Amino acid sequence: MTTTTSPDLDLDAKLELYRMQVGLRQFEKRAYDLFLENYVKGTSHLSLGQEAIAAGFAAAMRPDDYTFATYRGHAHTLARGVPMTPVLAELMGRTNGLMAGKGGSMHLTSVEHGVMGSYAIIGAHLPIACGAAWSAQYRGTEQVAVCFFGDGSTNIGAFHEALNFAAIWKLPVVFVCENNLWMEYTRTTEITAVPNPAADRASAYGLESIIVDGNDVDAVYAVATTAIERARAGEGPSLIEALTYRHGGHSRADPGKYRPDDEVAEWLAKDPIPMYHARLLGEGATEAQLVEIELSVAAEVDRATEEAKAGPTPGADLLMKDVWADGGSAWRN
Amino acid sequence: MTTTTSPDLDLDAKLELYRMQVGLRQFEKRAYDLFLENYVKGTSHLSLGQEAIAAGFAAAMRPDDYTFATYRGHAHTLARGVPMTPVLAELMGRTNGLMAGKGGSMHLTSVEHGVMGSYAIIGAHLPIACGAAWSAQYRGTEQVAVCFFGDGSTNIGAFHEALNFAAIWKLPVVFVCENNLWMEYTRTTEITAVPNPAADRASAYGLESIIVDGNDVDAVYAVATTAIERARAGEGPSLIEALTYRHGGHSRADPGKYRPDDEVAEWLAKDPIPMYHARLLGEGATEAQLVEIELSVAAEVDRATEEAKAGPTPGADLLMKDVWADGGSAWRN
Amino acid sequence: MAQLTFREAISRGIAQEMRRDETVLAIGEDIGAAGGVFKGTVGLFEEFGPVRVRDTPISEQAILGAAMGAAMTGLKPIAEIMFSDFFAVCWDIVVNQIAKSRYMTNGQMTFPLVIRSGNGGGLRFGAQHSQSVENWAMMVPGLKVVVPSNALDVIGLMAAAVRDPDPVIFLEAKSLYASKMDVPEGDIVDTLGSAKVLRQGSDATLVSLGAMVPRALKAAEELAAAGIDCTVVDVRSLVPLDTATIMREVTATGRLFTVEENPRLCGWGGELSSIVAEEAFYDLDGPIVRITTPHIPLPAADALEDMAIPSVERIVATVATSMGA
Amino acid sequence: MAQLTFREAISRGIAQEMRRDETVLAIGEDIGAAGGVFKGTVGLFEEFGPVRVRDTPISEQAILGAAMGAAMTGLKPIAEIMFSDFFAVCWDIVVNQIAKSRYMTNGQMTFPLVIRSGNGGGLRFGAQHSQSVENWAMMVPGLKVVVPSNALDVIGLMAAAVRDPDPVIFLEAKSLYASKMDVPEGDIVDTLGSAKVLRQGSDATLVSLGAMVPRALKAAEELAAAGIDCTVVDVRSLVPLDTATIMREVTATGRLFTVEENPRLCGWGGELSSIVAEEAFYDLDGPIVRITTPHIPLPAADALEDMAIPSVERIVATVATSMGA
Ligand SMILES: Cc1ncc(C[n+]2csc(CCOP(=O)(O)OP(=O)(O)O)c2C)c(N)n1
Ligand SMILES: Cc1ncc(C[n+]2csc(CCOP(=O)(O)OP(=O)(O)O)c2C)c(N)n1
Ligand SMILES: [Mg+2]
Ligand SMILES: [Mg+2]
Repeated sequence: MTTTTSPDLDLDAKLELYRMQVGLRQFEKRAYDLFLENYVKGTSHLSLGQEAIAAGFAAAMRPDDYTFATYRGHAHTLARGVPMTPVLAELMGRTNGLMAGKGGSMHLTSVEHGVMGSYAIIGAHLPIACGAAWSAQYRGTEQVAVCFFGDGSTNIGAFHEALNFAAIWKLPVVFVCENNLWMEYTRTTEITAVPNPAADRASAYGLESIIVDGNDVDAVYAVATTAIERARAGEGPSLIEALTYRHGGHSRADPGKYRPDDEVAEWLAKDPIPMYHARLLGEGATEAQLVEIELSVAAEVDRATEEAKAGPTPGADLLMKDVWADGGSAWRN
Repeated sequence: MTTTTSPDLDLDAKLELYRMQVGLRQFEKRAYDLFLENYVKGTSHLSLGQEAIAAGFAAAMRPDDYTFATYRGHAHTLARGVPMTPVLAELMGRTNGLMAGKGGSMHLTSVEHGVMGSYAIIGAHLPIACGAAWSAQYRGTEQVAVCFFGDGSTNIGAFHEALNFAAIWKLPVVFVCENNLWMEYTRTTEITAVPNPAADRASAYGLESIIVDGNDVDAVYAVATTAIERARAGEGPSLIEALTYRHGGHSRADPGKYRPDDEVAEWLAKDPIPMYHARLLGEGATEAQLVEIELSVAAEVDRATEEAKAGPTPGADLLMKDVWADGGSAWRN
Repeated sequence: MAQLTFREAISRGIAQEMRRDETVLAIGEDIGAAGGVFKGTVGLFEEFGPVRVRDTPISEQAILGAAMGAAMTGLKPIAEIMFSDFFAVCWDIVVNQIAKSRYMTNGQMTFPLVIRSGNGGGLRFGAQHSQSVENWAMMVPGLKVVVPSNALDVIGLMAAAVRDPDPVIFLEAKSLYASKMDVPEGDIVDTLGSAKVLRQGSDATLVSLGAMVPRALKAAEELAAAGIDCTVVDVRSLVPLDTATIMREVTATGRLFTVEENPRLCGWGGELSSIVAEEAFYDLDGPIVRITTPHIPLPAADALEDMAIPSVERIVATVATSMGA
Repeated sequence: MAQLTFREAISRGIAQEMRRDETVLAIGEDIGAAGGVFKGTVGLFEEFGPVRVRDTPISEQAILGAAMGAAMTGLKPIAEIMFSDFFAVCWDIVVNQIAKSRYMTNGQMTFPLVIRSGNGGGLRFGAQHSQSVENWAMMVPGLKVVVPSNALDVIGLMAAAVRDPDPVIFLEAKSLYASKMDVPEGDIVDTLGSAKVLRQGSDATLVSLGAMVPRALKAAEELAAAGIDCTVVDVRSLVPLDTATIMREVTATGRLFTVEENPRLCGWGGELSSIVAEEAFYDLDGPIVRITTPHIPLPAADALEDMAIPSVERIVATVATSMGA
């Protein structure tokens, strides 16, 4: 594992990182409950257990940087500052949803917050992130694109094309592999030729091999800061493998029973949130401060739930809207 | 460069390797002339300068092994024993062509000789070669698939998918990158993140990095033998990068002017055929023997040219034939 | 007779063929111990083991390339592309390689393979997991295209597809996976290229496919109540296309309505319409009307998705209006 | 006025837009110093330099992904896919990402990009380098599709495509690259979605596209000599589709013939046929006839390829027979 220097964060900043992780955790739990209650109709892929990665990266990004996420993108969307209500409402298919219900859980997008889309076809968004980075490079804006994907996604062709492309054009893009050990129901090492699906491929693109404890938000923040600053300085892309685990199943009501009990137990013991809770207490935070955060987040989730539920169901006007930039969908005169 | 032990070939076998290379050379020159004379109508991509790779591999293969080639596939097809006449006739679009004119220069195929197709979309045949290797593995036949492709082709997604796939299933397939330094008109190192486009990627698939002098047929034969035997023994795939150079342009009448004169001169000096000619003289062959080979090949090329030219032009019966296994093309009743 | 779901029929159909023929193998993502994300391969791993039922990486080009290479060398692979939308990441292998190689090699190669895939909407999965791609496949010379509408047809057409020496794209309507019907015991083998007439009427002919078949049938019932008597045809196979049956039924009523899940432009219904407009023009009593998903990406929200895909109500309303009722 | 080839018109059209707008960039394989394999970008590298005219690796998904990501963040890329057959290796980026993302994001994103590609047969390149894929593109909601038939239209439609805020697939008929015509100096800007009537007749309407346009025109001349007076329409843009012009011309003659290079099934002509058969049924005087490449992969041999793609003779014969002449 790449050693990381303790990042330069004061307690307030760390409390923010805690708040963010707790927010993601509670949001995802609520999303799960709402799925069971049939409010969330389609599919959804939760980041329970993986919150430290989304939080650590988002904290290291500039407001105008770009996030590219997958179908497992609730956490990355929220971490960039998108409020909970439109995200929950999107999962429920309401007009107050982030995309008025037209995208759904797998396609969360908020251009205003730099969330340049969540992509549901494995691999596709890696080249697209290259494009945003190329644009930033051409426009000279020093924006950086951060692109998240899973361990299983390292075996698809687009991964390879994007990594090479980013390397040769020295694009300001940071590729982040969230290695949670599993693709859907298959263990990634069983179908991957190397033990570390991202890090062991870095040299194929002239890049450094970087592995980070994805359950340690401070470590993630440190590695993110380095890679993002490198990109911003015009030194090109990075590929980071963050080790983590999803607490639940792959999607929807999948109980994830294919995973050995001891593996699940081992990783539950490494839950990023209690871990950080303990660390913060050690670094001078009080239990009361942390409880206050948890409670205020809980209130936010409750409020968002009510607001989302109150959103109207979309009507026919939305159906034919915005295929084209003129706002319509006409393909003929 | 990987050191190769001098292969266990006697002079007769080496004379055969010489004959093969001279055959490929003279064939390609004739194909070029016939293109200029407008006998060859479509495009064609010659292997002039790259003959040692095709010859060395073919000599190391068992008759029932599989070859997968690219649009630059004349040499690989001929090297497996396909006669010159049907290949030339195919280039000319005649019914005595290898595929009766339906495939053309870029798709030479002779299942009878283990030439399982020439593929004209970059990357596609790497996964297909995996399939043939998987089939051999399942059927227990100890056949090996050898798959040739260019340096520029290492940046496409299918390359990555195939290499990983072959590695995890331990497939009997040998991937051979013919690194002739150029894609069409662009130098491959300019658009590739690593100096050796294949060898520097081997570790990403848990494979050994292997580079061979692709203009030295003995070296090629040695490395081919090792990799093929390894595959046959069930020890999985290999990825070999063979350094070489195309003497002419990319295709058709391309004069290849984008290449620096001194680079061309340097590589012409490393022409595999005069080099081998000199070596054989040193190893006891006589000039007369070598001249005899050259002349008999020339006669073969002349004969093939005449036979190919004599072939009839295909008619309407062929047009609608063999879309389906029933021999026809009906999509409705 | 046993009640079988559409999804159970998939694995029963595959198992039937794997028992019969050792060269039939199944590959795909999570199809092994997990039984497939749609549970379409449950039990196969247990019965046939990890060599014949094999999990793959997320490498769709490798999956289909492997199937192609295996087919040309004597095996009969059944490959799964989890959602038919993902054909887009391996389209080259399908359209440029598998579909063309027999023709290009002047018949030297044969590709007895099946590519199955979950197709279509109704599950609120959004634009990248809900497409009906039957027209993508139909458009490509060299591919056979089969789209069953019920469990019995799934088994029989799967058997026919596996036994067919040509590449078959086998599209499983995701919204039908849970549908059930009684299916007889024993081997079932159907024929490719045969449409089925599910209902005979005198006023108009509704031609439908896959998930649209039950809707067309339901619509026909409602239309009958309104005095419009419809024939309903289940196309079942787009290539080969049973134009004989379809033309017979269209000319019998003089009116053709297609009911298509694919988006509007260049759908199979457009093709059918053009065949009828060319060959049966003088037998038509009125316009040919296509009922399709509009030419838009599919929205995720349930309310929107339900408006997009042809519903029983829309079929009824369109037919009734067009028939002047 | 200067004589310009179709291929020269490509680079002139691109240069015109690059001069006007700094956010217009061009990328693709060998498009830089080499000027493109079809010489469609000659001079651009010299004029605009390596930052705005950039060579890429053989990574079509990266090329189009880059174009998409750049378009959503303020640039207007023109990406080249060398041969349109290669769309199959990057089809996901085209159909699932570029085409759908505006809709999925409820209009948050806009994709002002152009993907140009050499399309169609006639060069004896065989089945993997000769396809006409206009119907692949037309089929996908969210893509505009432009197919010019002459140098003047190339410039004007390229300008219109670059200025259009939506993704445009710009298909360049390879067999027309060498064709020449007089083109005026100065900026030329055309309109997407406008068909052109190239010849006015009274007996039948031939609707054609791209490389088929000159053939349809030639056929119309020959037919006129045989007493059949044809209107010839150049569709120019499949999406948006100028149905107003086409319907007007079809109803005027009462007969529609399509002349299509794409293989038979689910071509643009099938779509057009279905529109006419639905909306102008009572104005038709006879069957709608499609003249297409048969539903086969394209053969390489010149003799075979010439039989496959609609020729002037085939157009003349088909129209004459169908018109009872
Ligand atoms: C091209 C493609 N193939 C398959 C899928 C189906 N699929 C969705 S998520 C997933 C597993 C991805 O695993 P990983 O990359 O590890 O991400 P994780 O879900 O673990 O975050 C698969 C196979 C897809 N969406 N796209
Ligand atoms: C997917 C795809 N993209 C682009 C091309 C066009 N093309 C044909 S050959 C070639 C260059 C290939 O270079 P390399 O792999 O080095 O092989 P070489 O021609 O040097 O043998 C290119 C770009 C293609 N055939 N397929
Ligand atoms: Mg994972
Ligand atoms: Mg090369």
